[in-house]
This record gives sequence, C-alpha cells and structure tokens, in this order.
Amino acid sequence: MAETILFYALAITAFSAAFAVVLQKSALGSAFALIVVLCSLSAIYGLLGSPILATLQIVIYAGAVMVLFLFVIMLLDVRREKGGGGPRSFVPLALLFAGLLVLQVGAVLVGSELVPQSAPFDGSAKAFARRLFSQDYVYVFEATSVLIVAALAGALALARRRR
Amino acid sequence: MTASSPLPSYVPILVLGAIAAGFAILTILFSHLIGRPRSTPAKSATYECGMPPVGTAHARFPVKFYLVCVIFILFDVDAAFLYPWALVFRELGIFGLIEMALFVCILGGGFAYAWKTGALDW
Amino acid sequence: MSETLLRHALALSLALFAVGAVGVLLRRNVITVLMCIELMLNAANLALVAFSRSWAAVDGHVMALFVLTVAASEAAVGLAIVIALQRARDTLDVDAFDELRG
Amino acid sequence: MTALTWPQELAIRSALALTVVAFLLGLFSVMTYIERRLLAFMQFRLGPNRTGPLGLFQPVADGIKLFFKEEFVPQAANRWAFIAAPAVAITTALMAVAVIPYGGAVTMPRFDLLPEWLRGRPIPLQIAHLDVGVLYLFAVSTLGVYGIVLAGWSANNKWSLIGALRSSAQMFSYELALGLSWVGPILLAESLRIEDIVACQAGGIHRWNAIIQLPAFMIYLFAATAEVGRLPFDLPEAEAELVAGFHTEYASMKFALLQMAEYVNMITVSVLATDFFLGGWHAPLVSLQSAAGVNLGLLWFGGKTGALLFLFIWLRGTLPRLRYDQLMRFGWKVLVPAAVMHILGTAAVILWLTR
Repeated sequence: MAETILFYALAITAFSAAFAVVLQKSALGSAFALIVVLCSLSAIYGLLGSPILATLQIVIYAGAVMVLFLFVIMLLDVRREKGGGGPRSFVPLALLFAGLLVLQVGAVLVGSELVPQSAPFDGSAKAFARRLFSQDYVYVFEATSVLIVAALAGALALARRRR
Repeated sequence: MTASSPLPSYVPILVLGAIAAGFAILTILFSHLIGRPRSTPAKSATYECGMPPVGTAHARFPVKFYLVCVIFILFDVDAAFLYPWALVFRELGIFGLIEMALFVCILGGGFAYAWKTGALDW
Repeated sequence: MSETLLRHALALSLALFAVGAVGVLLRRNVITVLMCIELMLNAANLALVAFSRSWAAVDGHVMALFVLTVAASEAAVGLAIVIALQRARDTLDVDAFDELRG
Repeated sequence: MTALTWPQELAIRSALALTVVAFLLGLFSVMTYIERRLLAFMQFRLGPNRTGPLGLFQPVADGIKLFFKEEFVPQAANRWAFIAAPAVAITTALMAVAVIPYGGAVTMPRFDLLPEWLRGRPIPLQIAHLDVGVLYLFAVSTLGVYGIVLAGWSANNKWSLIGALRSSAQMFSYELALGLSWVGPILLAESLRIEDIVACQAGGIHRWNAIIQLPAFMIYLFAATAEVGRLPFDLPEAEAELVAGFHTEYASMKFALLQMAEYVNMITVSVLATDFFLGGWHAPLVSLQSAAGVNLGLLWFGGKTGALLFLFIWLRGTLPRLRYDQLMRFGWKVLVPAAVMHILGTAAVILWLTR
C-alpha cells in the first residue's frame, strides 16, 4: 500500500519535472528539472527491486553527466541565449508527431506480455553482477570500454582549442 | 538480518532524508525570521575587495574544467563496473580477472592519450 | 509490485519518452535538446527495468547499465561538439548548425 | 525474541536517525572548539578561552551569534539558488551517514519505562542495512558537488565562481580515487555492505585492512583529505587567494550550514576510514574487546574515529597548502592509476592464494 502511494508520488514528480525540462526558458532550469527526474527515477528503480541500478543511476547520471551539463552551461554562459521554443508553426506538427509516437509505442506496451508476479525475483547486487559478468555479455562489456575510450578521445579532440 | 526485517531497506533512508531536509529548511527559515535585514546598495553589491564590482561573474571560464569533468565521467563508469565485479570475481576466477584487466587496459589507453595531450596538466 | 503498478511504470516510461521527443523537436537550444535526449534514454531505461521485474530476470538491469554507459559517452561527446560549435558560430541555436562544414 | 512489526521497526530506525543527526551536529559544534584550541596550542597561542570555563561555551556563543546575524542575499545573486545551496550541501552531507554502522549493536536496557518489545533487544547501530551500501555512499558523495556548484554560481561573484569551479574539479578528481580505494576491502569481503566489510576484519589487528590493504588505506587518506577540502588540499577555500572560495557571499545561518556540511563530511570520512580500514569496533587484540563483561566496541570505534579527526587537525597545523596544478597532478597522475593497479593486484593475489 505504502509502496503504491510512493510509486505514484514519484511518478507524478518525474512526469511534471520532465515537463519542466522541456518548458523551462533557461538551460540551467532545465538541468535542475532533469536532476529531479533522474532522482525520482532512481527511487522508482529501487521500488522495482533494483537497488544497484538505483545507485548507479545516481552515480553516473546525477553525479557525473549532469555535472558536465552544468559545467557546460556555466562555461558557455547560456543565460545570454534568447532561444526559447521553436517557431509557432512547428508546435502542432511536433505535438502530432508525439501523439503518433504515444499511440504506437503505447500499442506495443499495452499489448506486451507481462508475466504474473509468481516467479521469485532476485534483484540483489550479487545476482546483477553474476549476470553482468557472465559469458553472454563479455563482448558487450569489452565493447563498452572501447566506446568509452572513443568518447574520451573524441571529446578531448573536439573541446581543445585549435592552434 | 535484513531478510527478516519487516521494513524495506530503503525506508530508513527516506526518513533520514526527510530529517536532513527538514533540518536545513527549518534552520534557514528560522534565521530568516529572527535576522534583521537592513540592506543598503553598497552592502548588497557583489563583494570584490571593496571595489565597485566590474562586469558579471558569469563570464566564460577555462575549458580545462570541462576536460577534467569528461575524464571523470569516463572513469566513473569504470568504477560503476568495478564495484559489481568486485562482488563476484572469486566465482569468475581467472576468466573474470582477464576480462577486467582487458577492460582496464583499454581504458588505460584512453587515459594515456589524455595524459599525452596534456588534459591532465594545469 | 502488482501487475497494475508495472503497467503504470510502463505508461510513465512512455509519457517521459513522448515529453522528451517533443522537447527535441521544439527546443532550439542545443544543450536543452541534449537534455531531452537524456530524458528519452531514461524513459527507455525505465521500460527495461520494469520488464526485467516482470520477467523475473536481471538482464533488463544489465542492459540498463549499458544504456547508462552509452548516455555518459553521448553526453561527453555531444557537449564537446556544442563547445566546438559555439566557438565557431557564437550561438547555441540548432538551426545555425545546418552545414556540415565547420 | 519475537519479530518486530513494521511500525516498531520504523520507530527504531527513525529514533536512530534522529540520534545520529543530533549527535553529528553536536560533534560539529564541539569540533569547531577543539580544532581552534588545538590549532592554537600548535601555534603557541591560547585560542578561544573567554566564554565559560576554558572557553567551552564558545560554540554556543558562535551559534547564537550566527542565528541573529543579518540575513543577506546579494543583489546580483540568483535568489532561490543562493538560498537552496546550503540546504543542498547539508542534506547531502547528512544523507551519507545512513548506511554507516557505528559500532556493533547496543542492547536496550530492561527499564520498565520502555515498551515490552524494546526491553533487552539488541539494536544494530546503523540506520539502513542497504544491499548496496558502499555504492550508495559513492552516489551520495558525488551529489555533494551540487551544493558547491550551486553556491558558487548563484552568488554571481567572481571569487565564489572560481572557488566553486576549483572545488568541484578537485572533489570529483579525488572522489574517483576515494571510490576506487574502497574496492580493495570489497574484494576481500565480497560484499557491498559496510557491516560485512567490518565483520571481515574481526579477530585482531593483523586482519585490519589498514595492514593488509595498506596502499588502499594510504590512497583513501590522501583522497579523503582532499575530498573534504582540508589542508594541505584546501584549495577551494584558500583564504589568501580566493577570499574563502564558494562561500564568500554567505552570512548568517546559511554560512553556518555550509560550514556544518564541511565538518559533517570530515566526520563521515573519519568514520568511514574506521569502518573500512581500521576494523570498525573490533579491538586490535581479541582479548581487549571486552572488559569486565562489558563490550568495549563503541569505545574502540570512538577512539579510532577521534584519532583520525585529530590527524586532520594536526595536518592543518603542520602542512603548507599545495598549488592547484600540483593538486590535480597528484590526484590524476598518481592516485587514480595507483588505485586501479592496486585493485587488479589485490584481485590477482587473492585468486592466487585461493587457487
């Protein structure tokens, strides 16, 4: 019961904060709204039985990625930008597209098969780690490191001042 | 011992969070109520060693800070993989060690690149 | 976690994804657009976690961690591009960046 | 002993959380006094000695003064962010203590005043038994950056902004080394629960991680000192260069909250060092664990933490400040590679020994 109330409270928070991300005029406001979304999603992961993902979400997203966003917003002094929403003529088109998207993905999700909750679920850190480092994910895991290095090299090369 | 606990393990954290946030808000509110705001233009100006402030503080700052933050993110991800690995490395045995060593070596390559290009020098 | 709650978690994921998509389409500021993309990635993650719970398998969580990694890399490179472009054009409006030549 | 129902469990946890918060805040005010006195003695001064006997009421006087100070928001500041920053800083600092065990369990006395279910029940001194305790700590400590960035940016002051940038860059550089130094103890305990890591070190000083994981302990000490911005790594504040860094514009209780957050962080890292590396509440020799039938766990725990806190003050009294480039170079080029190498080495040794 308490779990249900908590879930809906978090869901409403996440959803309204997501709206704020899109509607905020200043990039900094968007960033803080996004942090709220990330934290409530992390709590929802906890409710869904994955404490490790809940914490990793905070470590990687709220702790690192959003700090990077804040840094860039401060670095470029985005407050000077006037760019708000797009031209008015775009709005109906975008909403139409979003509506179609909701319909389509919604159809898939509603039609999706949810297994009844009889099966025991072990979302503990150990179970997670066992699966992550099993043979099935070896290549993905190693590819991740290549991805990270590529991103690092790319970011360094792009951001350094050309001389 | 938590397996037998009737309370989900995250609930005390919520309680603590509420206590901490409540304490912070109450303190700020309380001091706001009893403090005596007597503001003058000179007092509420930005502090710049007593000189009249020049320009805004929101000027651009060195890209260096961005670079170090990028390197931090990528090694943060590394840590995010190391923690779960540390939990099960005994079961994985030598296979797991080689898997992680390879991962770290590839990241080390990126680190060496960052080192060589001077992103770590200030 | 009842089945209704899982369904509603999926609905939330869908809603977040749609909001993110609208943001990507409507906003002109590159940084905000990137943030909306992060929102969409998070929505996908929520769906992965919910399905993982429903199927009683951790695989969804593992994939969600990989998505997190990808999101971190994407943010690093995306923001580096923003910095480079800002230097070249002195603006953050997406429409200013419609040429491939830097 | 009967199992607890959830309201009883919740009551215990909430009481524990309140106690810990109150204790930390009390310790904070005592620490300000002790630090000033000790520093003064190291510099052949007296320090605060006028308010009450030996100046013991100095923290109280300071607190009252700060409460009645003028509430003040600079005109150029971003008002709400400026007010929110201290709250964010202290909240994240206090959240970190949730998963830390503070010295075994305390058995409730059999007073008649206590309700039936509480009498004689051992209560573990830990607010939340989280499956991913260490990771939670890492997460909360990364959130600590927000308070600083927010404070520095919102004040719209050049000193504050530079201080905040330096401070945050320093924090996440050293956070990495801090987080990586915990992996060694995790490898030994094979658990992310801090109580398991402490339990792993039971049975004498030769099992403490400070001995068998000495490099990790050294890395932790360096990283923790830098993480909480203490000398010789107090670049964020650097009074002489930066006019106190990110809290230049703060006054009154908001300043006090920022200061409190720093001290709470310092206490937290000391407690963590005790739990991770110094065997928590276990005595160096098994025979010293209890005296006259009383378990001395809490005493050992407090003693180790106190020694570490003294170390922080001692360092401040002794060492000069590093330059910023030296600081960043040390963090990235020495600590982080050393931590990663140490993790792989530890894992290899463990596998070889248990082959």
